[in-house]
Amino acid sequence: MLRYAGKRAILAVLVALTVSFAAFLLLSVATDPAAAIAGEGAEPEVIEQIREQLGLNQPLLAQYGHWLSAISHGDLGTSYYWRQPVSTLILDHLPVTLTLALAATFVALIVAIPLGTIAALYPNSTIDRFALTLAVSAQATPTFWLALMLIILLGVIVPIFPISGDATGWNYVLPAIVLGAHSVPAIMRLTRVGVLDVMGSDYIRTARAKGLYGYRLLSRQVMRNALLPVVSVLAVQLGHKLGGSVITESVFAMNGLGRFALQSIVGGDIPTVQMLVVLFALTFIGLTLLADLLNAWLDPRLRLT
Amino acid sequence: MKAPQTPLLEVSDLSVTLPVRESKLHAVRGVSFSLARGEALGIVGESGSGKSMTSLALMNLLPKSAERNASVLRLGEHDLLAMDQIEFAKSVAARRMAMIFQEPMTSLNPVYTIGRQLTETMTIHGTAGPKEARERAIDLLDRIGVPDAKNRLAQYPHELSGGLRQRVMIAMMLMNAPDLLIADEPTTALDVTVQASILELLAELRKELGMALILVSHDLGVVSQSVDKIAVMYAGELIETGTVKDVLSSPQHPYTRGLLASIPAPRGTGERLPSIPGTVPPLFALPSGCTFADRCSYAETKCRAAPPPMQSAGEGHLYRCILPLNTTGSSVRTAVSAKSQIHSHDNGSLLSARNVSRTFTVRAGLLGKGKALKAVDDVSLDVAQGEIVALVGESGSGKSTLARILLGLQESDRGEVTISGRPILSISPFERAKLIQPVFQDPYSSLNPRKTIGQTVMRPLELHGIGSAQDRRKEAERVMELVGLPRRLLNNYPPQLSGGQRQRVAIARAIVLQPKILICDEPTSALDVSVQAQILNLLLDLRDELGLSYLLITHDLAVVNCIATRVAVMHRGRIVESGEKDAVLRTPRDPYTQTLLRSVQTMKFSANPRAADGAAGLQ
Amino acid sequence: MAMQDTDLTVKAAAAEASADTPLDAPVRRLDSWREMLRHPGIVIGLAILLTLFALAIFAPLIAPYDPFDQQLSRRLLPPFWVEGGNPAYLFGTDHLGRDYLSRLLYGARISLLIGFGAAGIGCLLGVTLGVCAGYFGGVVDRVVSFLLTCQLALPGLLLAMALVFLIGPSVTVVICVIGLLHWSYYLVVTRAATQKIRDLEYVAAARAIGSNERQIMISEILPNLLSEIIVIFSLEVGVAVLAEAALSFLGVGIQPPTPSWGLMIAEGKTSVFLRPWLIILPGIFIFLLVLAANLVGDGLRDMMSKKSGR
Amino acid sequence: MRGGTAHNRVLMALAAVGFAMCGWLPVNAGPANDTMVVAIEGEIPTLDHLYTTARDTITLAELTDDGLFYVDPETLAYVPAAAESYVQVDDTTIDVTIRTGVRFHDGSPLTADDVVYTFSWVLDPDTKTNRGRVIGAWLDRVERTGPMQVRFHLKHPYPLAIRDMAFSVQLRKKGAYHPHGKADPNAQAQMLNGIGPYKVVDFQPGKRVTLERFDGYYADSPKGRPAIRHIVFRTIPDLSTQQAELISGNVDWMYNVPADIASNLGATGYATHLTGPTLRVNFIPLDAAGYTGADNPLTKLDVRRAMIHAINRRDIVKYLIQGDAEVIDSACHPLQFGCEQNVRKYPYDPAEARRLLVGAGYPNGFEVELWAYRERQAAEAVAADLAKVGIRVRLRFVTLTTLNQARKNHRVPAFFASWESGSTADTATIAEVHWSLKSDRNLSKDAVVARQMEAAARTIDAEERKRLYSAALKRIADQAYWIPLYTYSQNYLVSNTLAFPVTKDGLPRLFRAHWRANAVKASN
Repeated sequence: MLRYAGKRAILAVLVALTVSFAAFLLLSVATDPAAAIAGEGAEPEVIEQIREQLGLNQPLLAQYGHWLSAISHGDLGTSYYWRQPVSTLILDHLPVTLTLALAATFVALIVAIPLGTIAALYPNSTIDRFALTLAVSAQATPTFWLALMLIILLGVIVPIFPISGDATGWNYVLPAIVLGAHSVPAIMRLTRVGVLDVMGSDYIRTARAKGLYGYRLLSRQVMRNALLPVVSVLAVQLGHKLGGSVITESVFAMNGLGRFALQSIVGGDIPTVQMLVVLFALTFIGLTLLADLLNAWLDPRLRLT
Repeated sequence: MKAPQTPLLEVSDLSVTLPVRESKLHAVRGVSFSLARGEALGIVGESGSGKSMTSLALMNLLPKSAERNASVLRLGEHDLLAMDQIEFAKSVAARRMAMIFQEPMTSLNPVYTIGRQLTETMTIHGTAGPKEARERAIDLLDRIGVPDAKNRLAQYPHELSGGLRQRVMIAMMLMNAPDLLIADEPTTALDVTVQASILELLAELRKELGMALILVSHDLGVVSQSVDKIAVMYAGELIETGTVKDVLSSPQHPYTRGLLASIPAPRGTGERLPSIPGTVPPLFALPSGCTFADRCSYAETKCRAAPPPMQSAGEGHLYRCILPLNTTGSSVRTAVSAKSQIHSHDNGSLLSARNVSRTFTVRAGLLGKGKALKAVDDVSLDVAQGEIVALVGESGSGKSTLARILLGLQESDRGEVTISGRPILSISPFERAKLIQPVFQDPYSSLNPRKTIGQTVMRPLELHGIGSAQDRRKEAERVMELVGLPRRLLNNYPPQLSGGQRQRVAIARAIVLQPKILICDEPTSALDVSVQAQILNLLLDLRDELGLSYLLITHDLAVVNCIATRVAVMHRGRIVESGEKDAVLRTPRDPYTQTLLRSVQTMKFSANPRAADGAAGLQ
Repeated sequence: MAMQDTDLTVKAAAAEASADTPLDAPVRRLDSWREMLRHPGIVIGLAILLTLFALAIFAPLIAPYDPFDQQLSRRLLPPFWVEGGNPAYLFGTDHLGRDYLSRLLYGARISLLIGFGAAGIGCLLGVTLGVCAGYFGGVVDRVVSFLLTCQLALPGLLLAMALVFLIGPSVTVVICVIGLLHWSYYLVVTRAATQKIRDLEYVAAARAIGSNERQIMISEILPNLLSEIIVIFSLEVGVAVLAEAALSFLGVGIQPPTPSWGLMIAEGKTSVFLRPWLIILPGIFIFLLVLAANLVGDGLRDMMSKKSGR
Repeated sequence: MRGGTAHNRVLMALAAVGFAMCGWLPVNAGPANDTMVVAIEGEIPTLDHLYTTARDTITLAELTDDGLFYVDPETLAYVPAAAESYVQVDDTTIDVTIRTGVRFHDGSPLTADDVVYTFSWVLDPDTKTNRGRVIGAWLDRVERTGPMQVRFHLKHPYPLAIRDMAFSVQLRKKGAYHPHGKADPNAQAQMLNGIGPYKVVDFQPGKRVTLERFDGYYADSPKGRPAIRHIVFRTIPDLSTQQAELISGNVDWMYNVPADIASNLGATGYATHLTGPTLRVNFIPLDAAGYTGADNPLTKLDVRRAMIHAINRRDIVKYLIQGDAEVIDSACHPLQFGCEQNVRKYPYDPAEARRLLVGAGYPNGFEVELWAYRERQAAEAVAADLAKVGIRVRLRFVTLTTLNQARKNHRVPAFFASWESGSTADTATIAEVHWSLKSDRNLSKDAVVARQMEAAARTIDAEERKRLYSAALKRIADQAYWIPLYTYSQNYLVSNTLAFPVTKDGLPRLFRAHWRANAVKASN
């Protein structure tokens, strides 16, 4: 188990390095941070001077080296758009995104898993059809459109929930529904297929031959197996939510990392964007790592490798 | 009938229908039998005969959509028909009647410990507390021959070998000491040597616990060893039933006779096996007459008019045929005899392997450490012109790796393979293809499902640029005829063909380039007995007509005994014994060969081979 | 299991993909049109898709106006069913007085182009990598799996936004960026399927008759991946359409005056309370297109898994 | 040390998650708790007005900061604010007496030292303030002449010195940018110590600024004492969400609302629609100098003229901008001093435009990028009009920051510009920043215009200035360096409980807002 975790961790580091390099390369080529830092109306000499100060006239690989070593010392740099240390900014925006992501995942789970399970237990029934229709519809609805519709319906016409901001728990209800709806299809299908597969498996036949049935069969023999793949996907989904709730956060005016990233992009604050890309990638890697260990804990077969 | 007591299990007029898309599959029809306490019944049949459905129907394990009907279905005092699922699960399942399955690898839940799965059988029924259940589990595992039983409880299924898993499975089902154990192909997935020990164990347990047993199998050998009564099923019907002795030594139904005759038995080299033409029909429509009529050479018009009734051929020996008792025995045609002589192997070795070794490095993950695995270890082997050399071994013995090396598809680490004296690796792929070709085991995966039969057979010619499109088509048709396939299948896709037909296509593809030698890797092990005989006969025919030589890789000693000329036994990557067939099979010297031979489930009450040869529909 | 040996996220992706595609049925076929036409989902999906295609192709003939023709004096007319609507402009006009119906019709061109274009690029990339990784295994597989892990770890939408923004938005850039960021499912599925097919006996048979690696990949393996690829393709069309809409909505995708549905929603959203149809109409079009693509994909998958006996 | 603070931040972040989940209740908008919520579209990255020109920050700075002088929104006259009085000693010397009793939000009194410190900081090119270059152009140095007296030494005569002091330089406490003895331009970005009528009590960058009425605000300020206790600036990037919040009572005030939405929503009765004039003009500078390519089409006079002819500005104003907006022909607001109206005019004439294009060698038109950061609809309408004569416009909507950056790198051939002139009715306030040869907003590189504009800004004689501006503006129009578009009217939507006096110069003075009498009563 320990070796397993160690191997995964080394791999995660490799991935992190590659991803950070990709982010650095992709976003460095197209921009000139020096001009941005110099501010409006700066003379070319000043820009050149800043460029020198920042080491921007060095070869790209050397720049990457400096960048990396700064990060490893905990120095994420200072945003010239926000005029604050990037680390502070990230920590400021993190709680909203984290809360939103967790809430959305929670919403997705409480809808998707029961629905997927029931759909699998009664294939081709009305509830199965309903679940599949829901999945297909949720998949086809643009996030921002759903957000606007929910604002109109539950924010204005029937004003139950607050529409924008992130001040209270209630503010998270609509965004969590919107963001959660995005994951419902995948998790539900996975649960459905998982339960369907497990129900048709030889060991469930064995369990039924032993006299297990109904809820006890489900809880004692089915769910753990059926939900194994869901764990991995949940990690992926949560990772994407942490990095991808740009639209939801924008429409609901929530001050999370997603909108922060969007603002930084359109603000041309590429160093901050680079840092965010790396951060999201690291979060993602960490989550999948976690999911892997969780999976290994749940599924003894994996512990051998 | 003088049943001493009321039977333990009584089944009358059992039928199972399964909806398949718009139509209905009549999987089991009108099956009746009974079983006394402590009695063992073997249900035998080929794939599609309905034998598994019958056992699942008894255990209430049919798919949800399936429909079960019967006039009587009774286990002891329980009327199974009157019980709903929950009641059955509470009071019958695993308490009175238990079942073990074919796949020990997948029949245990992989994420829970053995201990949990064993004790659960008792705790869910409340027949014992967790502690007692645990003790009982240890006792049972001990009894069943699982070493170190106590510590096994904390292990997970994947940590056990297949044989051990099957034992755990048996233990799990015996926790509540049921009256009846149904074993559905309990040994099919296991190696021969393990198979024997499991069957032995079942027999012992049955006697010890006074438990009745239903053993479902396609293998008459397996069944004949361990049961009192046999029921032969064909196309969803029970066509013959009786004591083992009655059914095996004087089979009455033409199908039973054919089945018995198709079992590969030792015979003169080159002699053809008797076989039943065709395959088991899927029954979407209820048959108007006898379901076997299409494959039966004794069929008459009235056979197709109405379902034949059960006839009695003695006490408790029933068969479903209109032919009078023992009529099929006398009017027998013998099998076609060998057409040609066996070529002597003086012409030197055609395919020759010298000291071939191959080691694999098994690596776990991107950063895992490598582990060496010797798949083939210093193997030398020769196949001479016209020979049929059998390479025998259990799974994991390295025989398939050796096959790939001999085909030139994989390089060996050491040693050399030569064809007609030339090193195989010096021969270009195109040239090599014209010398040596493979025939594989699985008729389902050996054909590209995206290509028509014609495309598959013509592909080698096309690739080699032989002839025009028209020429190639003609050649394909010729070869199809040679392997006994109708020309109309040329435009069909593999899924539309039966297993036997597919294997014929695979052979056609292999011989279309006119190679000198075929390497047949378990060519019949996925086929039913009756079809197996057809394919073995085809191989013999082709050898005679085309002068082919074969290297026959198999685990089935019966097949070896039937058609091989020489035998090599492989064990853990090495050839432990080789020589003339008779020498090896009759006087084995290597201990492994001896174990192997002992494990073979030979037919008890073997019928007179000549009489059996005269069975219906033999070619 | 080869899967667990290779990579952490590959597994997750595979699991997710397997919910969408029948990984375990690499050899099933989808050649029965008759059967397809009996599946309600496929029929509805295909009908919508074909209709949208027809609308896109014949937009110049169907559209009542030039979608770029600006009539400021007639701006923001409501659709005909709303009071004050002008029957000459069925769906009303937008903020610049352009005919909304015409823009929606031309928008179909953009969405279809981007959907199919991006899904095609992703397909090319993912299938090539997937087949190579699955077929050759070993180092190639490890490298490709590593690439996949990296790709999955990168925040897609964010990167797309940044790239489109930096390169400068245009239809081509949007297609390429979305395509380049959506190849993982193809890869995961084709890799797994290829790994299975690679070991099947007909591949060995093909090698035995003298086929080389390229011939085996193209003639033996690829045809058998076709069903899966079509399924993923149709699902990815939906994903790409949504991605474009999202980018355009955020203002870093298609730029005006090009009629893109996502952009139309973005433009209409300022007056969502006064003129809800401005966002509801393009929303419905996006919904229909993605729904159709998903229905077809789901339906095909459904048929395949039924055939594989699930 | 570093590790410690990082650790604390993580803890705080976690605590914030907890808070957010538990539902820690915020202040609501409205008279009930005396809090006015202002919705803004853009984010406020910094509180320090010296470092930004973003409009939302200017609106905010009116509340948090005072300069030495103030513009009376009714009369548009300059009146002393933190200054008590001033004396123009000669053309290049101004003496200012500082008002006593002015306090910073931290309680300390404003003295001459603070004023000198502030102006020195602004004048120092190393501090990179946004205002530094403009101020540095005319101001040489500031001298302390007494505890409450300072003397401004000008480089040359400058007519707008008082105006610049009113708008551009918010007073900072001495040492405000040297928190640890070291110069730090970011020192006031997060927590501002100003002298304005409101103090910042909470700032979440990009999200919200919470202001509280400053009780120590000097009583004789021309701004008067504010009526509302709390003002919250909330960034709501989505205009539709802003409207939703306004309708549901969580927002009291929003501006920059497109005219049709403002009037339509006002008509529903959910909110009050207010409109007022501004000094804002919109225009499109064209790359006549060839920055983006020596022989790009925009360097040709006929092309530029064709572009103005091609745009139906009258319709854009009438249908799109609405309100009090008017088409302009000269490169300034008609109300501004020196804004010559008798310049060459380019009426809407697509045929003429096409003819000119053919003459310039572009019978099939050409492709050009038009950058914009606001006024999407108008920019699109312009693009559509240009497309009709064959000029294929690629619109690039970006943020102001990005536009500034791109322009600095000479990647912008034309941009949709909008200038509000700091609410100053003098052509100088639009001329300097757009026509100086040093400004990257100047895409014409015209030395003659630059010289005339500069001379006008250094002259106090009104007639002479008029003459110089007239000449320059005529040349600009003749050369078609800009596409002059229209003046602009500001549309506000405010909650029905709020009274907000609309200003003449278009710069919102939020401290003048108060609750409607009946609203307060109703809520009590």
